Amino acid sequence: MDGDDVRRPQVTASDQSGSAEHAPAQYVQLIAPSGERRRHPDFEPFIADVDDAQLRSLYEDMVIVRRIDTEATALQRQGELALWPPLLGQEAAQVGSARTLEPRDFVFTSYRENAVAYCRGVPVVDLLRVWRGTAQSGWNPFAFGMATPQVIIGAQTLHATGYALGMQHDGSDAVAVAYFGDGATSEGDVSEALVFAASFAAPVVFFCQNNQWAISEPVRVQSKHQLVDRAAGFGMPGVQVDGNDVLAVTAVTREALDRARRGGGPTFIEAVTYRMGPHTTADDPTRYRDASEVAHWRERDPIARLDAYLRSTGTLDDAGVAEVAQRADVVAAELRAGCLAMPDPDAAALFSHVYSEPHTGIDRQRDHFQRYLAMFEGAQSSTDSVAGSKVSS
Amino acid sequence: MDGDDVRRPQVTASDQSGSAEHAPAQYVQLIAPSGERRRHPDFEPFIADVDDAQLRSLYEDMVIVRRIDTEATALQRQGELALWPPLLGQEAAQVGSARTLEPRDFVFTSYRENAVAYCRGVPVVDLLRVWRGTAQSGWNPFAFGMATPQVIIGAQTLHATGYALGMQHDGSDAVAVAYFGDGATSEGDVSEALVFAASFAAPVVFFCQNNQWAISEPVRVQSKHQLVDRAAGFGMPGVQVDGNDVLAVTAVTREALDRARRGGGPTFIEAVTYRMGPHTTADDPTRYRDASEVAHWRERDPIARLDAYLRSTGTLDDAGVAEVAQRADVVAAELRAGCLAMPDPDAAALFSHVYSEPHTGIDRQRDHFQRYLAMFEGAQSSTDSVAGSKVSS
Amino acid sequence: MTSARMTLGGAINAGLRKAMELDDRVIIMGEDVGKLGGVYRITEGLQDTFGERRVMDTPLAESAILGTAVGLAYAGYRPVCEIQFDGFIYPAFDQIVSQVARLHSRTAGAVKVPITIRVPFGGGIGAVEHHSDSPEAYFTHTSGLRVVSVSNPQDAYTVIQEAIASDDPVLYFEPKRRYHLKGNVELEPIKLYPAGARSMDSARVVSEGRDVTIVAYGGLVSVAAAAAEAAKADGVSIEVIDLRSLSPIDFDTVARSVTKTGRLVIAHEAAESGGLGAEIAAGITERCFYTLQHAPVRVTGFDIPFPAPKLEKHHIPDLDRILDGVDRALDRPNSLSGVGAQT
Amino acid sequence: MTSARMTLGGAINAGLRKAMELDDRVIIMGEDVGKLGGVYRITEGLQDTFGERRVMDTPLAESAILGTAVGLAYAGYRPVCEIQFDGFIYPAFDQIVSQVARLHSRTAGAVKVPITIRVPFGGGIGAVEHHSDSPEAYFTHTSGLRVVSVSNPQDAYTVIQEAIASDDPVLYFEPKRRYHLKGNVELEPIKLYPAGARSMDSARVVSEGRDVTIVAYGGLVSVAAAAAEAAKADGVSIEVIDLRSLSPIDFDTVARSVTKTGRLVIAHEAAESGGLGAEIAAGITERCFYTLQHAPVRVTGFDIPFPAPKLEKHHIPDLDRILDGVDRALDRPNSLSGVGAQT
Ligand SMILES: Cc1ncc(C[n+]2csc(CCOP(=O)(O)OP(=O)(O)O)c2C)c(N)n1
Ligand SMILES: Cc1ncc(C[n+]2csc(CCOP(=O)(O)OP(=O)(O)O)c2C)c(N)n1
Ligand SMILES: [Mg+2]
Ligand SMILES: [Mg+2]
Repeated sequence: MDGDDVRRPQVTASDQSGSAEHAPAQYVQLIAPSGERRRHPDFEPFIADVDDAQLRSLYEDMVIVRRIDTEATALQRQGELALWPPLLGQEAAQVGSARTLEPRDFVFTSYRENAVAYCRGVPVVDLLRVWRGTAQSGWNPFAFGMATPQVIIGAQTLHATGYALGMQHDGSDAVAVAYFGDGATSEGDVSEALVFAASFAAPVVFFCQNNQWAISEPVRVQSKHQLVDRAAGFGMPGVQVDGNDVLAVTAVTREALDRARRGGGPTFIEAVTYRMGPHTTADDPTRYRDASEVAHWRERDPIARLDAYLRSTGTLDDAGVAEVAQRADVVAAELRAGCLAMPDPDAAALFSHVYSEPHTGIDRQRDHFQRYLAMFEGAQSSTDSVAGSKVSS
Repeated sequence: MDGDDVRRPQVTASDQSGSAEHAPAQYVQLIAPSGERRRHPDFEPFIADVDDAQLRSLYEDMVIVRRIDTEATALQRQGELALWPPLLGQEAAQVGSARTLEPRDFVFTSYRENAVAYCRGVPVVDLLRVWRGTAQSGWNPFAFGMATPQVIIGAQTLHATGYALGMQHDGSDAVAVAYFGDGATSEGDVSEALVFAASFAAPVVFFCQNNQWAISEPVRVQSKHQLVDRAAGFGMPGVQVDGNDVLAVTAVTREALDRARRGGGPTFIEAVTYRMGPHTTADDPTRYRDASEVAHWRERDPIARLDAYLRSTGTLDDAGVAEVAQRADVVAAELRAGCLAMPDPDAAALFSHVYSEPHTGIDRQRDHFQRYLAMFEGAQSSTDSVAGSKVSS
Repeated sequence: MTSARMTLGGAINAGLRKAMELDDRVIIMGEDVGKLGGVYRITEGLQDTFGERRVMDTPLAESAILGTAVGLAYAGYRPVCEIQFDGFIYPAFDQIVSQVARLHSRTAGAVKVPITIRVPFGGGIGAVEHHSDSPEAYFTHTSGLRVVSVSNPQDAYTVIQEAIASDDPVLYFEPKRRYHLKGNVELEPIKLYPAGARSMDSARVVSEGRDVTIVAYGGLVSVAAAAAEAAKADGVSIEVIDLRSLSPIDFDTVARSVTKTGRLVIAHEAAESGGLGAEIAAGITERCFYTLQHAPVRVTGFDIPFPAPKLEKHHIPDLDRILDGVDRALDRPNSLSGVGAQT
Repeated sequence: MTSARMTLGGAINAGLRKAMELDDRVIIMGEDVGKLGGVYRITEGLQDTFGERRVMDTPLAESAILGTAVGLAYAGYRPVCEIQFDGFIYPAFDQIVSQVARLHSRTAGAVKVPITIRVPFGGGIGAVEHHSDSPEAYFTHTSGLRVVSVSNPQDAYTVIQEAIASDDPVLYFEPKRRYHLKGNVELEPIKLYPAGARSMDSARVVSEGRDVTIVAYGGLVSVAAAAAEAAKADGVSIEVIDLRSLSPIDFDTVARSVTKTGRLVIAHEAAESGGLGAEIAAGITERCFYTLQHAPVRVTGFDIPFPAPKLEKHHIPDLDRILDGVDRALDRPNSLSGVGAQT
């Protein structure tokens, strides 16, 4: 019923052409929007161990990351953050995939994967640093097995592929995971990453969140075809999953990780989901999309469906929901407090890490800048017009 | 029989993976290496009008372009050209496709498509200009509906796509054709061209000559999969053709052109062929490939097979072969004479076309350079040591 | 001759509209330029007027935007490509440097490349990484390109039209933090080469002065003008020049000024090393060696990747840093007083 | 301490081999670098010794070569990427400028990026388009990168090892027309920072002189040296400096020389506008304003795309053009004698 109704990318005339036949990729859904459990013979084994307690824990994470998202959006509205890219609607895709990873795996994401970072153990305040503008990275990538957000669309897919080559060279069974959007699939870098990964059978999972939009452009601008079809063309397995179904996302990610660990090479996952909010807090999506579309997807909300399923199995009730909400509020409070307490960076930081070894050019500019700053010390009492005007600029 | 034996790219384990099924693209062959005619229900209609006279004319072009190639290689060995990129073995792919085009179509190629240029009507001497080093382009693109050779691998596929968009805007039924190699398929630009072409249903044909090698790298370095499979992933029809079968190449190109003219959008053609010679005259292929491989392909020679077929239909005999060879010798002689007579460019050309409108920076440098050159006029009689030494540098 | 008060961003929009009205071969392409009208709304309303064919929302791939623009140029079009932010021009670098810049030269003039590349550039808006770059020097070092920047609504309106009408490829750098700067714009038709001198070819003397010349462009022109204002109180007379054309540089105008003042300060946000300031300093030293009273002074961004938003105020030259540079040029007490020339 | 006579290309090969022997985290990647040993055979024999894992023939995609190198750096490797020719580095520009150069800074030092990018560069070999570029100034303007070039076998051998051992990303420009230049190479182990001064950080005084300083790098060093030789007959004493480090520039060494000579000529093949010569001229004018007797003179390629092979002899500075530049610096009769400074 409504499970089949999840919006998938349009298929156009070019599909029907006789000379380019190809079987449609499979679409994996294990919990329908109604909360009803579906069976999928290929993927059932991968979630055989996922019991209701685990699902409840996934539910909790999804609620918390949504709460973080709401709080961060509020902080932005209140002027405490310069910008924020909401993940509203993509909680299942991010939590479902990230929670399947091992600590030794390494994740390379774009800017919207705050739930992934949360699942990797990144302290919530660290999520805000770049958006508050105090740093270009919120955390040390090696502390959490996760690179900090990549702004250049698609660039991180190559980094993930290279990291995977490193794991392969090391003889490790660790896997690299690249998160990217539907828009990113058009960038040359992403195609090149698929080429390299396939060529070297690199242990990397390409996790594409097709949230239907790249700022104001619907996915059909990028592709008339289903994005998952790219996979076969580049010589790797591809799977399309209901990205709002945390259980299905868990299953397909595990399958892909499993293949990569066993030396079976890369996998392309298309998680079909929806960006319920604006592109960022600077965006006004009413300019380019209909309320009806948003309403359509609201009925497929990833949290609501897990709520329904867990209630149907007796794992969750109103009291449980309230309890989780309360925990989420605690996290949100921590986030807010941390945000407001975040110190501004020191001007000295400007020159600190441009190079890792001494650099005469940097040394000279640092020295000149310090002399410049020194001019303003005690400027109040100075009669020098230049120094005296610093306040006015 | 041996038709099936034409080497196709290897298919690896990732194909067998359950989660990325896709039907193999079709492989079109109409004349087997033995010269035997094969029927292909889908493509027969596209060559219904190709009679033996036309095939003989294709044969003649193929012989001539090979003769040009041999002569140019000889000119390079004799020091008359700096470099030459032989097309030996790829005559059917190039002649078969280029001869199907209309004058109003526009072709964007790489550096190896000298046969395409010949078929577009480019005077043979013009083929040599860039290789002799007298110019960066051998001809005016608009005179022949063909851009001059592109050295940056893959870049021209975007130009073709953009040109096709222009034709679409114009309401013209002209088509753009991009020629590129197997190696080029790895470049981001080529994937981006496929994305744009599919997104806008641009009237462009992507003609990939998979000649098995990118300098020293076999095609399996680029892709474990068949290159034609890329097409479906990007949302366009793809067809794999025996690139050494001029009739089959004609058929698939016509089908693709036909689709494009009717508004059906882009097509990806993989012409499976072989680079029988070195990458360029500077290359020594014995360093990286076995003689047995070359021998294998020599049995699939595009001219030999057409020769066999035409003899089997009584269209060609020894006298005919000799006659064509003689015509080819005439072209070769013209090529050689034109090469030797080619004037060196004038130093003034340095500044002529950097901009199309006046430019103060260029004007100044041109002026200074002319003053500099003027110093050497009558230098012999000059006692100025600087000017006097010009001969020694 | 009508005139109107508009913002710098609005003036670009008006100029684009005018160019599209006058020549139906002008087409706009880029990410989010159509329905949304661009993230800065610079193309707002144009798709409504001119349709999806002429204002094209493209897939997300900058190399393809420029590469297909080259093909469109072959087909006789005049594409205006928007690069959404400065930091996203690099994926298109190959197509710009190896194709856009060279095609006319490569084909001995057979193929014209009237492509305009619009690039919002520079910092000052507190943006995350890759949204505040000043990449102009990469392009001014690239033969075959023209590079311009604008600092006020009038030039924005005029120069965008001139750039589009030019048969050469033009990089048009928009100081994004001045999009809201308001000014009066004369809406007269542009004078096209060779009919008259184009604004895009020449530097503009913003304010005359006797003691020091400040050369700036884009977002720093108004800071330089403010510096000139502030210095007056101090008895220092500054001539401010808005470069407008970054390549080629209008050395005549700058040299004329320096011949008068004998002192030169160059300000830009881009890194000092290899920035436009180096070329201006070198070129003016060549032309004015005997009139220069002090080495040209560069007041620029540091040789660091553009820093985090909370630090950008230190990185971008402001009024005080420019005035300190003026003091250096004038051999007045300044931040480097007493520092040996060679450190 | 052994020494051996080898070509510049052979010395790079030997240096690569040494680096791979000493550190198994060093891996080589690029197009045709493995089985073929590179189109210039610079990596010849390395795949035989170190295997396909450490000497990787990659698919044909420069952005991916650099992008995967970044990932390998995350994984603790020290990738040495070969860009087959100068003109093919532009597709990798985004990864170099936005990732390689910024990752250390972005992550406040958490991620080291010890990537070496080998680039055969420059003209003089009669090659077709895109095979003779001199793109170094794009990278010297990019904060976060180190840029070096070598002119002789000894430096080639030493500096490639230093570059690989450096924890910073290094662009290593190889003057391809000097690959066959022979010289003696001391094969002593390199001194690593901080143990001793690296060759890659400092300019080298090739020959001492009193009257003029010529600064060159890469393929033009031997031309500058020949000019110094030729000028002797004329009674002119030239000090030749091989820059080696293009970023940062060893201004101390250059300034020391110019303080002595008072005259500076800078030679490079890249276009004049925005080339390295502009930075050197500006930087030296800042440091030596009062000792300079003449404006720094630039002898460079023209502001044109690299021309067709039959024209390159005019474009690339040769002995005569450099000597003409020397005459300009010395205020002796020269090609611009009588030309007003401001034209
Ligand atoms: C190379 C590059 N080009 C353009 C942009 C501007 N930009 C930021 S986000 C975005 C859309 C990305 O869409 P998608 O990949 O679907 O990710 P989503 O935002 O939906 O998560 C664009 C065009 C960029 N950041 N990088
Ligand atoms: C962007 C770029 N990278 C590298 C090269 C160097 N190069 C020239 S030809 C070639 C191989 C091309 O192989 P393919 O696309 O299969 O074409 P073929 O030579 O077989 O016709 C390479 C790597 C180039 N010209 N451009
Ligand atoms: Mg999206
Ligand atoms: Mg090939």
